[in-house]
Amino acid sequence: MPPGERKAMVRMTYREAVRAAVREALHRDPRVFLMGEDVGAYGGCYAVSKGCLAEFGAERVRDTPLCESAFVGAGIGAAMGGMRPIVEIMTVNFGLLALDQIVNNAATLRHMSGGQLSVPVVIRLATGAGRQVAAQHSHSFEGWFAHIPGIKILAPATVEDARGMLWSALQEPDPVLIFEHAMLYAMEGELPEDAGAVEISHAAIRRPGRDVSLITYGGSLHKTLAAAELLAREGIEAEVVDLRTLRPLDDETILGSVTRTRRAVLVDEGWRSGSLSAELSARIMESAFYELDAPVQRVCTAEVPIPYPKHLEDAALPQPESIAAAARRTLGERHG
Amino acid sequence: MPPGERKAMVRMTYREAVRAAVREALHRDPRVFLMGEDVGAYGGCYAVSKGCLAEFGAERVRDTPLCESAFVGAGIGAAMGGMRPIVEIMTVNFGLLALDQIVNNAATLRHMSGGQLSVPVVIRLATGAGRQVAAQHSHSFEGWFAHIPGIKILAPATVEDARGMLWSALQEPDPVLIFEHAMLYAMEGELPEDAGAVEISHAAIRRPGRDVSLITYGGSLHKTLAAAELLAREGIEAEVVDLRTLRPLDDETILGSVTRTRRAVLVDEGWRSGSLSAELSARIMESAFYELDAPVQRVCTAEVPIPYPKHLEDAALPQPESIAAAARRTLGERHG
Amino acid sequence: MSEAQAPGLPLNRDEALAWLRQMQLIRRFEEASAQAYSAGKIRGFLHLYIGEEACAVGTLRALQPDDAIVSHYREHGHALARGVPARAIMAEMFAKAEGCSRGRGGSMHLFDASRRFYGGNAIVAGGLPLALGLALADQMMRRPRVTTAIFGDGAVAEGEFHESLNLATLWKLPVLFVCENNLYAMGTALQRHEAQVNLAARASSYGLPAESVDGMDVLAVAGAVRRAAAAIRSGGGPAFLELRTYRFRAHSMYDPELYRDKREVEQWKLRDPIILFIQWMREAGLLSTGDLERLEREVEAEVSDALDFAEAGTLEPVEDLTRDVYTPREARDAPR
Amino acid sequence: MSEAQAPGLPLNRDEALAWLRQMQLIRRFEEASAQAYSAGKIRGFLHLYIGEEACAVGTLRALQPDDAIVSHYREHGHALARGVPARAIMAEMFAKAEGCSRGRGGSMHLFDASRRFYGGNAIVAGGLPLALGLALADQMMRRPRVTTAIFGDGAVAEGEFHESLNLATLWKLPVLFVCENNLYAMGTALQRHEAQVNLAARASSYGLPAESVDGMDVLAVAGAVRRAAAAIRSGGGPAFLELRTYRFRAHSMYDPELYRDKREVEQWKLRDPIILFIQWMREAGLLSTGDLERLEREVEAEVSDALDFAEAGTLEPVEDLTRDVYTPREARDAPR
Ligand SMILES: Cc1ncc(C[n+]2csc(CCOP(=O)(O)OP(=O)(O)O)c2C)c(N)n1
Ligand SMILES: Cc1ncc(C[n+]2csc(CCOP(=O)(O)OP(=O)(O)O)c2C)c(N)n1
Ligand SMILES: [Mg+2]
Ligand SMILES: [Mg+2]
Repeated sequence: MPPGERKAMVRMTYREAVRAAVREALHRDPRVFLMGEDVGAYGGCYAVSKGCLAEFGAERVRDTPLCESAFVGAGIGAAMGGMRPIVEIMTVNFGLLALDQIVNNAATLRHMSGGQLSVPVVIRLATGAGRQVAAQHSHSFEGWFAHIPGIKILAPATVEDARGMLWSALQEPDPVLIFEHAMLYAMEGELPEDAGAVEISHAAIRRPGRDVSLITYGGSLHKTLAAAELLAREGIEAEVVDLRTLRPLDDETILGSVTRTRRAVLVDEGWRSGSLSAELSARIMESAFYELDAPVQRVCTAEVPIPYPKHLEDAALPQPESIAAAARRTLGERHG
Repeated sequence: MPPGERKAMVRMTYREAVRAAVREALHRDPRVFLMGEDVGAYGGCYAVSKGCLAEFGAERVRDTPLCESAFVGAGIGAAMGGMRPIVEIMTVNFGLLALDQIVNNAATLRHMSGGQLSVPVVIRLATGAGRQVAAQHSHSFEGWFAHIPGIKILAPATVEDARGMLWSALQEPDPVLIFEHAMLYAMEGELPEDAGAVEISHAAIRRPGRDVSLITYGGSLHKTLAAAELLAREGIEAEVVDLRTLRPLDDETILGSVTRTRRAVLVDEGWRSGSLSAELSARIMESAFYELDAPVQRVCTAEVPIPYPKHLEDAALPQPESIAAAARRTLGERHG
Repeated sequence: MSEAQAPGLPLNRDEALAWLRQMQLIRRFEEASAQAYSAGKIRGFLHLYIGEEACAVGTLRALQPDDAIVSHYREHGHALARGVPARAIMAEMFAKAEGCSRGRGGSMHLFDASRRFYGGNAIVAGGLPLALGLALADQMMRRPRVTTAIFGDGAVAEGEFHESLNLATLWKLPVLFVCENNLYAMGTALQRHEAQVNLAARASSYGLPAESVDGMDVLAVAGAVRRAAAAIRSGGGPAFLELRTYRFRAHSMYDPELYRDKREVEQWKLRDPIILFIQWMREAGLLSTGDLERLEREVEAEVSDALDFAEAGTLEPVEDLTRDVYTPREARDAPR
Repeated sequence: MSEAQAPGLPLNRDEALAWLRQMQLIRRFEEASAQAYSAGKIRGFLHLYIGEEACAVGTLRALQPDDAIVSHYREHGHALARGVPARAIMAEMFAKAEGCSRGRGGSMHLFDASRRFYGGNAIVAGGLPLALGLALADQMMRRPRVTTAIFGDGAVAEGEFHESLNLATLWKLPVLFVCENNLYAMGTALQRHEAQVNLAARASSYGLPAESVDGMDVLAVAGAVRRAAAAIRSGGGPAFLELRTYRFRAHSMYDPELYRDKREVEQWKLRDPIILFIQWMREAGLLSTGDLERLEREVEAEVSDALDFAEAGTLEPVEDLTRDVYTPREARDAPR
């Protein structure tokens, strides 16, 4: 691009960005197809694939019956058979019904076959709370799934990542799960008109700062950025790290940030015990213990099936104020 | 018992202890029944329930078809209906097929019904590696399941706990999962003839020591005790904590030990990332950071689907030598 | 409506009026819910039942008070027909502590233990195994009760449906499976999710009695349920009923209804179950002048009372967020 | 064995000898495996196939080299009949790197991508969805191939069976479902795990062609598979075959066989598939003097060569433990 010229930018929602990514993939690679419950005639339960059935036909945009285990397994098999399936699971809550296929098949087939088999399947799942859909539709299991070796886990938090991660995931020879936080679909952002794939092995520093590292991903990124704003007003410069890829974790960026700021707050929407934040805390313990000026704090979801009422749902989840409060705790001596 | 008199002791295996517990429960409470794949005519895939069908009849010792989701769900329903089911899942690997029932029903029904419903179901699952049964039969998911609020998780590591935890679990008004490490079934121990229920809310210090806390549970307890022996020969006095209950964790005992020894090694057979040890490390970080003399170490399973060959399986799992080495690392300054 | 006119049909004027009143109550209640949703009083997912009222009233009226009901997420009608007060349901949807699930469940999770109404289950087919268990408890305790599981056509494709029908038939469990076949699973038409669109034929392949019933005819539904329940109660094992019905409204408040033709909807509205029943009552001479207006007034008053009650309800205190994840101590110590 | 004698049956002397040889190879190979197990050379689970040889040979001989096979954990026979070298299988069970899965899978996880042999899957019914996906890939790529899923009677109760049959039929996938009904799932007899013991009837309820075949008659099996595969290959959609067979040995090496009568086993041995085929060959004049001894010598030599090869094999280096959990860099960079 000649110097001085600015790329043309377009505004779009996260939903539109995912849709653009799906459409690009279907256009670029004849091996790609989309399959899942109501991705076709209904247009996707979050309207992500609206219009795709008409554009690509019923062979490449496949409505499945309600049978999470079978259609996820079929995605794994199709990947072994040379296709590049994008399998959509409406929400990760229903994904538990497909967990056998993900853990016992997708994640193990390469290793257990001695490297003979390849499972280049991409599974997209909505995740997260905030829409008052209660205890069987609101949970965040992406950090939990990150326990499983053999799969990769992405969590696009920005419109740019929503647009760019899918194509990169499809280039992976191994299974990739992409978790889209349901509260983000309506979020708007600006993108270069020709935005495309983004790299998927690094975390991103979304806001630099020197006083404390706030490490998060997905739907919590925006709450964390809001917390950083609150802190900035008090003169605390928080660095905000967006993990982007939850497995494998980008230790370098994470530890680099913590080593610089000497303090960390980990934020995620999983239940606290056994959260991804626990893993991050343990890694910081192991690799940056002597660099820490204060114990690392976690801000996670209360250990409760997410209740329906707004005030209780809000109380259960990480919020800018609770994140900021945790940051202040790490700075106790100075900002007690 | 008059002073000076010793209780009569009996020797039995862990398997026999579980069987004695199952039989006791069936005798004592008419609401109790046992259900699962091959618990009856076959005698249990680990021979735990051998003889029970003949003793209690087909109504109370129920062979199920292969349908993990349905029979675990039926156990949940029967518990709501006033029974006290003991549901056996052959191994936790197949338990993934029942995860929807466990997470979305057993764990949520009480809270989401506003406290109206009670799910006093006990689910027993074999877990763990060591028998060369490879990538679909060897995994340890108990620490992973401990992420789920609404369920309790027990991991008997001794013959006494194998004998005593079941009855206590059956007295719980909430769902309890009991994980029995498959390598322990053949282990022998001594028990008082009249051994019965044990309490299930506390961790146990299996070996006191002042230099470093080795915190573990289940199948890894014995490897950890062996590591403590190795260390003792070098003059290091390790304290060995057996968690016993993985959810809820007994923070008092855990933190008490770490605060005393100022060093900790966490040992479990889950894959390292997102392991139960990560949660323990995070809790120690949060509550005992200033008491630590060295970063807490983890010894977990390598992040690989467990391979079949003995030498690779051994290499993948925590072993006394790797545990001892981690303990030495925490004592680096003194025992570099 | 041949059967209702057969001599000896146990439906006198009072009963007929009561049934009609209930159908109207459901209709009016649902319309009011839709309005309250638009006004932002009800949030999350709301699945309307309008058009299917004959299924709920016919089914529930044919069962006994100590029978158990396990329903899915489109269950307002079932709860009302079961006698759960309109107030308690509306308050639940308004997220108020006076709701039948303490406000925690919302539209998808109505519970009333005192009426043996076990949800309100929002994982498709996830309630079926629970129904098996409730029925098993009755069978083992020799209680002559029937457990009715209500679910949609979409549930038939799920593995849990299959596992449940097999296990129930094998064990002769007192379960009545009631499938409300409204021809769509969200946006996926029956013939696009079921290889065998005759659901009674599908079910009968398990060897249990199965029948298809006109789900727009409350008398046909009640007759079929009464016969089936009687057979089950006397030890005949499970049965399956397919109720052929149609939802007049969208799947949920989010659904743009891209997948079906307005004319198809209009066609079905000609078979509005309430109108059909009024016609039948008129022909049978069971409806006097003024009855209809009176019923409408009563129903209107009941719904508006429910709305007032819900509006006036209180929010559960935030401090109670995690109460009932496990049984609170008070409840545990009470004699059980 | 009427069919084989029908004019035009495509089985000449050479073919018949080759089939017999394969059945004998499987038998001898299995006997040698049992011995190697007792000698501690093979570990973990070992599920013998003795008695069921006609199923493997009949099925695999009737398929094409580019058809795909997805088998379960009792699969030595299938692998051998597919042409996976006895050496590679025995080495696999000896945990040697020269094994067909690099020694990592053992008896339950045989893979050979070059022969489109996709396991070796040890989660009951877990391979069925994979078969759907492989077939879907062929269907979408317009490759006239058939994917055969082989599983036991026990798998029929699992939800994944149901989901897979429905989806395959709905989408007309080129899948041949082959159920080896040996009348037991571990220790649970068919009539104790299936409400509908006629498995072909069960399958045909999905609307796909289904047939029961004498699984002790290799010609009957091959004939049925050939016909079904031809129909599938020409676009007719999936088919189901129940092969009625029996395992002469215990479920696994751990099984004390408490659940069945020795006489029942003896009764079935009278229908030993190898003896039956020899009889037929004799009657058809396809077996000359000396043939049998020669075959036996050859088979003996092949098995003992396999044992030598396995014995001489090497162990995978411990450093490679986590190789292939994800695709190694070298493999990723290679052109795909
Ligand atoms: C296991 C699972 N998968 C997907 C969903 C999302 N979902 C909710 S309702 C529904 C359609 C169910 O249709 P049907 O069973 O026919 O019931 P209906 O809504 O027509 O009454 C779907 C796909 C879910 N709740 N649970
Ligand atoms: C999902 C699952 N549940 C349980 C098991 C344990 N198991 C292994 S084989 C088997 C019996 C399977 O019987 P069948 O399908 O008839 O095959 P067969 O062994 O008779 O060849 C069981 C219960 C398993 N491997 N997977
Ligand atoms: Mg429907
Ligand atoms: Mg079998």
